[in-house]
Amino acid sequence: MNSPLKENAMPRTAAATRGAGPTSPSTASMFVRHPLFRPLAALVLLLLVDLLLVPGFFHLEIKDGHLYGSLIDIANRAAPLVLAALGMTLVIATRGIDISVGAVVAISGTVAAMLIGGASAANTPMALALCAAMGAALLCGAWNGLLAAGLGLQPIVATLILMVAGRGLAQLFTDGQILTVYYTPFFFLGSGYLFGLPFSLYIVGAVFLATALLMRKTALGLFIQAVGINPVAARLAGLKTAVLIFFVYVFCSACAGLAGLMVSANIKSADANNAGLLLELDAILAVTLGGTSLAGGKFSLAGSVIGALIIQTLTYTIYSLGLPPEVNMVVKSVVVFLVCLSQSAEFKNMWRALRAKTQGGAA
Amino acid sequence: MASPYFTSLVTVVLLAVLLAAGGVAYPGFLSLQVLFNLLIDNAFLLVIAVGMSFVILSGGIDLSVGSVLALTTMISAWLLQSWHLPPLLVIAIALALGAGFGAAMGAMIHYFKLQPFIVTLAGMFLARGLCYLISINSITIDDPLYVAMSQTQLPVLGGFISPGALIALLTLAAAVYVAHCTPFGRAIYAVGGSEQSALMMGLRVGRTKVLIYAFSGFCAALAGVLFSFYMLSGYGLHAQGTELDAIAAVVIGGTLLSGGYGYVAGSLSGVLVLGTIQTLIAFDGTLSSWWTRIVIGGLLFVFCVVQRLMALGAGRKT
Amino acid sequence: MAILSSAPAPVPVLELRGISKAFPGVQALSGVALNLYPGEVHTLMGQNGAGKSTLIKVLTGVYTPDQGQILLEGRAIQPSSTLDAQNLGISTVYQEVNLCPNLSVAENIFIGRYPRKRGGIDWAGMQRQATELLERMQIRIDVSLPLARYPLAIQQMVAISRALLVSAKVLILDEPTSSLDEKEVELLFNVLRGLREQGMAILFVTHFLDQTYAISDRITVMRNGEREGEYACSELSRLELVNKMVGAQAAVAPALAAAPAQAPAPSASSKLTTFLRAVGLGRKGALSPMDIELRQGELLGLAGLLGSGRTEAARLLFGADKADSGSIAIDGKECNFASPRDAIAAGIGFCSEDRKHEGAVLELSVRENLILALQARTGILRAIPLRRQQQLAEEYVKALGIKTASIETPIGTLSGGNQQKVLLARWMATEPKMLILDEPTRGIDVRAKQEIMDYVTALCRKGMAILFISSELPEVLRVSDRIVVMRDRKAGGQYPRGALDENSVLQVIASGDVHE
Amino acid sequence: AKPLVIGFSQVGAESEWRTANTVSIKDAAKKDGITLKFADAQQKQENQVKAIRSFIAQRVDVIAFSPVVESGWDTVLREAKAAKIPVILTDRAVNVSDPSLFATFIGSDFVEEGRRAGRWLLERAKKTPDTVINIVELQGTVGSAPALDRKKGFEEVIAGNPKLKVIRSQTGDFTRAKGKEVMEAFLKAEGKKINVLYAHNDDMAIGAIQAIEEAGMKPGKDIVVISIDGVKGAFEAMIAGKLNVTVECSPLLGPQLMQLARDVVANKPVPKRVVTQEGVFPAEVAAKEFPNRKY
Ligand SMILES: Nc1ncnc2c1ncn2[C@@H]1O[C@H](COP(=O)(O)OP(=O)(O)OP(=O)(O)O)[C@@H](O)[C@H]1O
Ligand SMILES: Nc1ncnc2c1ncn2[C@@H]1O[C@H](COP(=O)(O)OP(=O)(O)OP(=O)(O)O)[C@@H](O)[C@H]1O
Ligand SMILES: [Mg+2]
Ligand SMILES: [Mg+2]
Repeated sequence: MNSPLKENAMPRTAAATRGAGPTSPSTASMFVRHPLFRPLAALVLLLLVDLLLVPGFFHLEIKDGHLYGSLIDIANRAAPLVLAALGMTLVIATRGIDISVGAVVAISGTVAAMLIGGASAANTPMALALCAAMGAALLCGAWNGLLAAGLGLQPIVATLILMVAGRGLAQLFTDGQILTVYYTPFFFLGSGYLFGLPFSLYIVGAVFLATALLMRKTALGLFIQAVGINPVAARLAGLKTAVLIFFVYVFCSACAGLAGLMVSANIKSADANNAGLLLELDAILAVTLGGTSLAGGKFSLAGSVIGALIIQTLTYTIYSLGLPPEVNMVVKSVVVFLVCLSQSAEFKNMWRALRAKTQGGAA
Repeated sequence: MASPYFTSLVTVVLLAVLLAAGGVAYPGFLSLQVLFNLLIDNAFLLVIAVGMSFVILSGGIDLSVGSVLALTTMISAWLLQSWHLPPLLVIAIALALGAGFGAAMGAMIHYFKLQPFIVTLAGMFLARGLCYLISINSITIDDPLYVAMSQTQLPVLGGFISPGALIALLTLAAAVYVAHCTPFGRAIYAVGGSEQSALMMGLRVGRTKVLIYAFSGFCAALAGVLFSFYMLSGYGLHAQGTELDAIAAVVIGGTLLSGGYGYVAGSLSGVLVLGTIQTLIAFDGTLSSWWTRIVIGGLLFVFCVVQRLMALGAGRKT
Repeated sequence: MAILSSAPAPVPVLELRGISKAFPGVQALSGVALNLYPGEVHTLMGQNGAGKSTLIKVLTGVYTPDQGQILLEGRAIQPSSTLDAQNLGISTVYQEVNLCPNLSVAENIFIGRYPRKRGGIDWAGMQRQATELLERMQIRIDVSLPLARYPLAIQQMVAISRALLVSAKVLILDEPTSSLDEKEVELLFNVLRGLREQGMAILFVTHFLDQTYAISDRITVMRNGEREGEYACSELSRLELVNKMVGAQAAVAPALAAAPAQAPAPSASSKLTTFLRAVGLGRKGALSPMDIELRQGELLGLAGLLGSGRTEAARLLFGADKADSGSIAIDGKECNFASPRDAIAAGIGFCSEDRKHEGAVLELSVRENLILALQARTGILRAIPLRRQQQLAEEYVKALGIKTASIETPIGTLSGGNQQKVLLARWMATEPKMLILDEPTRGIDVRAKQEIMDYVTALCRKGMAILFISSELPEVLRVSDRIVVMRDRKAGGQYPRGALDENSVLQVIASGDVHE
Repeated sequence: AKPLVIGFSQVGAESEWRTANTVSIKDAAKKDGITLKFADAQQKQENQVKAIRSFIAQRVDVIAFSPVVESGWDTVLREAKAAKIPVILTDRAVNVSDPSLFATFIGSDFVEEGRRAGRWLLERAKKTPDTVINIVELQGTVGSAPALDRKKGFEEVIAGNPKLKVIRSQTGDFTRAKGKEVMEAFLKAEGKKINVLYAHNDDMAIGAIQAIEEAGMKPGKDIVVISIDGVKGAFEAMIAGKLNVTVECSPLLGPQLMQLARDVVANKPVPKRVVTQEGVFPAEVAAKEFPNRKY
């Protein structure tokens, strides 16, 4: 496909450098200029609000031999979102988008719950059930990848198909029922603790590290960026663009599948209709909040993790503040707007100019 | 390169095939009124898709449309029922608010260099949230004009269509004219082709982008007005997920999501394809809820793949 | 420093004073002054990265200068956007083609100033006018097709036509000729001369000395972001000009400035081993079946006019497009390329003519761009160690004289010529057995051009097979061991070195063979 | 005779309750030899309108549907009336200007369900007349009819006892995951102060029960849990002593619906409102009742 390339490099750099003279890079300014600074600052600010307004927010105690407190809750609940966001990051880096994430969450959770069954002993050995669930997720990814990379369908329609049909499949497996699981080892995945910390954190940490290493230690990161920025040039340089894009969708679905296991293990049941509902939107939001552009190219895995944490902290803050549910959405949108604005160099310049003007007027 | 022209053409051909298949399988499917019902029932979606196609042609995306629609129904109902304002004034206010909401998002996108996806996603939350601030209940509209608009049947060829469907078609016609015959329309294509180049060629990129989102907001509000004619109520839960339907319709209609290529008129065929799939399933009447989802997904799949393969083949021949 | 004996007009239309502009890590311009008078063609010269394009962008509102003043007809102006500059009467063609690939050719010329008819756009009138405009430059194409369908050279002409459309006071052309062949250049110059007669002030950037002397009245030389001086064209010899561009420290070989001469004796090409042989290679609508043979240690030149099918031939050889007839054999073994990967695996490299769309990955750094092809060949899993990457990048930056703040700078911020060098280095780094160079010297300054061609010839002598495409006939004639002349997307005759001179090539192009 | 054709537009399959409802209707139709045209609206009102229009186009004998929303049905019901097709509402009522637009409405009363939950709590509160009882509430989807009505009915009743206080109320979207997540936050914010949890459906209650257990408290004892619907999972929880009471909201409308449809077509008089038989099941009767549960 000979689609036109987006020339976004120029305006971005031009914008970033407009009016900025040569500056001596001190450590402080380098820190402030770091692309992760702004998302991190937003997260810290949110936590600060919690510190001031929610008594006991940072209170941690040991209960039943593990840490217990709001922060742990946030990390625990954010885990599936972080996973989904990690997968989504790579898809977005190749200029794609995957809106079937929520459906894959439902499918993998359902498959696992179905195989383990509703008895206190597992029908199928748990390892096998988990593998089958991940296998289903990988199949979903392969399907998406085939449509997007093989057939060249536009990513949003390619994944729309699974988004619509996937949940239906999951419901078909369960006959529309919520499957409750009573097999305790399965719960460990979603609400178990290891060395006092939620087990899900270890999973997320492992996936993050593995992905980051894969990007660093192999050429995958470079290739994904190249494909995202200029697919034509990438192909001419000898990259297997189709294979890369295929891989990225498989990876994203694998992450979603893992997230699905976590979600269903956490609520000890598989809810095909509601598990991971709208998770794709939150994942995309997390990726963008973390500073990765939806136009593809440069990406930041750490940024996406921070983005996911911002979203979950925000949700949790709304609950903790005791706001009436009618205002949830308004608060959420206002915070997203503010975080976005804080990330905009243009906004900062404008604000600075305005302040200079008012001060100049006063003087 | 598979040209969007072929893709659009292929969509129309496949739509005809889909309808013919329905006619063969289900008695009564190919009656005129069923076809008109497609228009009546999807009028609001068509209007939203028209606005969305402008946004997508310019290389952007607008996720807020469904919520803006809901907000419009809510504000209209509230102004009519609680404030007893005259209906025409209410409609004017609603349209102005929609356009203003879109313009504000467009301005944020352009002037602060924010990503359309994230800005309009926040806009989506905001509009939906504002609905609940007005009321979490649904508000019934009993204004005579609205009721008349809702129940009037304009006879056409032995069947009838609703005023809403007519308005939607007029909107489409106007939008096609704007897209293809006005400098603003062409600037949209230019921005979608290459924003950087458009800027270097001296086009008013900023103004264009703000106007595009304002237009999309306007269309969403207009769809909201049509929706309140259709449902005679304002409700915060109206039209959930409509943004995805609209995007799907636009893309199925042959417009490239990366911007610059496609036709506004394609949104009509896209909307009709989605509507036909739903009608087919309703006529079948034997599918359980999950099979409905699976079959919709399956039909979408078959449609998109055939469309893609045919477009590829056609592109190769030229 | 500047010696101005004859000022062409009393008041300059456009005057720049002390313009400075810095980018992170680079002082792109420092205190640059420039005077542009009505009715003159003023050439801006300087090495790659000297700051020419930046100066033009400051002048036309793309960048805001850190310091300095711009005066238009004596009044200070501060253009804040290109639109602003256009409204002020400054019309510009930028170095990288800035048009919309999805719009038709006609629209690209007229967008923003459509002819109107009854409230709408006068499509028919617009297409007619566009066709006429292009015909003035002897380009006959279907203006209703999207721009992306046409090769770069046509796009360049479209961009120029667009700039010519407005009745501006000042016309700025940043390397408009880099992808044009001689015929096109001559046509363009005729148009420019006409405009000069009408009193328009033209600012022109080029790396071609011949062109400079053919058209310009005065020359401003830039070096390292500073103005070296402003000279009347008649009073500056080629040698002086080159020396001023490169700087006094490097007393340059007069060869650089000299008109192209015949280079070293041809090797006995018949004894060389064949690396690649293509038989009946063709693609419907793009290239009629042709035979071509590349030998190790031999430089094969492809000559021809624009649109003669050279790029098509190169893309087929590289597997970038799929051939629908013919076969390719490498080292005698049949192999058909399904994608560039296969060609690369067979030891072929391809430097595309369209660096913005097919070469550079703009947001990635110089280092990453440079190692991309090598890494692709090594494979995903075996990442080249960072140290090795840096070493490679440093090496090539030095070897090719790439002007960049560091190897970690995004390639998009490099000057056009330097981007081109990085892309060349990308292929050199893969140490290919055969290299296809499609307009590799496009937008490269005289000195670098010489260096690059020397480098390429040296590689060739060491046993690499090279396919060289250039619209600069003299260059092709000078470096090629063998020349294939193409016309109408067909391969014409094949000629050994020395069998052709410029006139006879043109003759071949015109009639298909040399007539004694 | 030609078999009766009923067009039924279902809301969706968003919960177990809804699935049971669908199954009941389908089974009843099959048993009675009635042809059922079933259309799923995926929780969207506009899809229901589309489905009803297509039923009219297919000239079915009776149209039945569970409206997603109460308002907005005038136009399409008028079209049905013009086509002389009687309409039966199930499960939720509609708000129309002309009551002759539908023949009858069969279904539960959400407000009443809320009241029943409230009354159960009032009774229980009588045992400890002096202590203040702090209630947290998990609402259904914001703006949805069951959420609004169950909240309203509950509030109406507990207003009678000033010692009963709702200290937190947040939406759990009718899902287990959200119910758990929100309850976690409640527990951190209010801790031991919470005495009662009132959940608008069983799923949220089941999620919340897990959160309570993970916080080291005993659901059903430290915190009294009240919920609505009466699905199987709730009975299991009650048997395990983790849930105190569930107010039934029966989805098994199928047989009654078929009977009504036949009557309507035969022009027999039918009551305008048919309320389904529903009970309140405290934990004490759970074990006995459990084998009878169909959903
Ligand atoms: N947007 C930018 N960000 C950072 N550096 C830049 C940017 N644009 C240009 N530069 C730097 O400014 C210097 C001057 O570049 P410029 O493009 O003006 O050179 P030029 O004279 O036009 O060269 P060429 O002949 O190769 O086109 C170069 O070192 C380049 O890397
Ligand atoms: N002067 C011209 N008039 C009409 N069409 C032209 C002209 N020059 C080039 N073309 C177009 O050029 C295309 C072939 O370009 P191709 O890239 O194969 O040639 P090329 O020899 O590599 O030229 P270039 O040096 O411009 O890349 C054809 O589609 C043809 O329509
Ligand atoms: Mg330049
Ligand atoms: Mg070429």
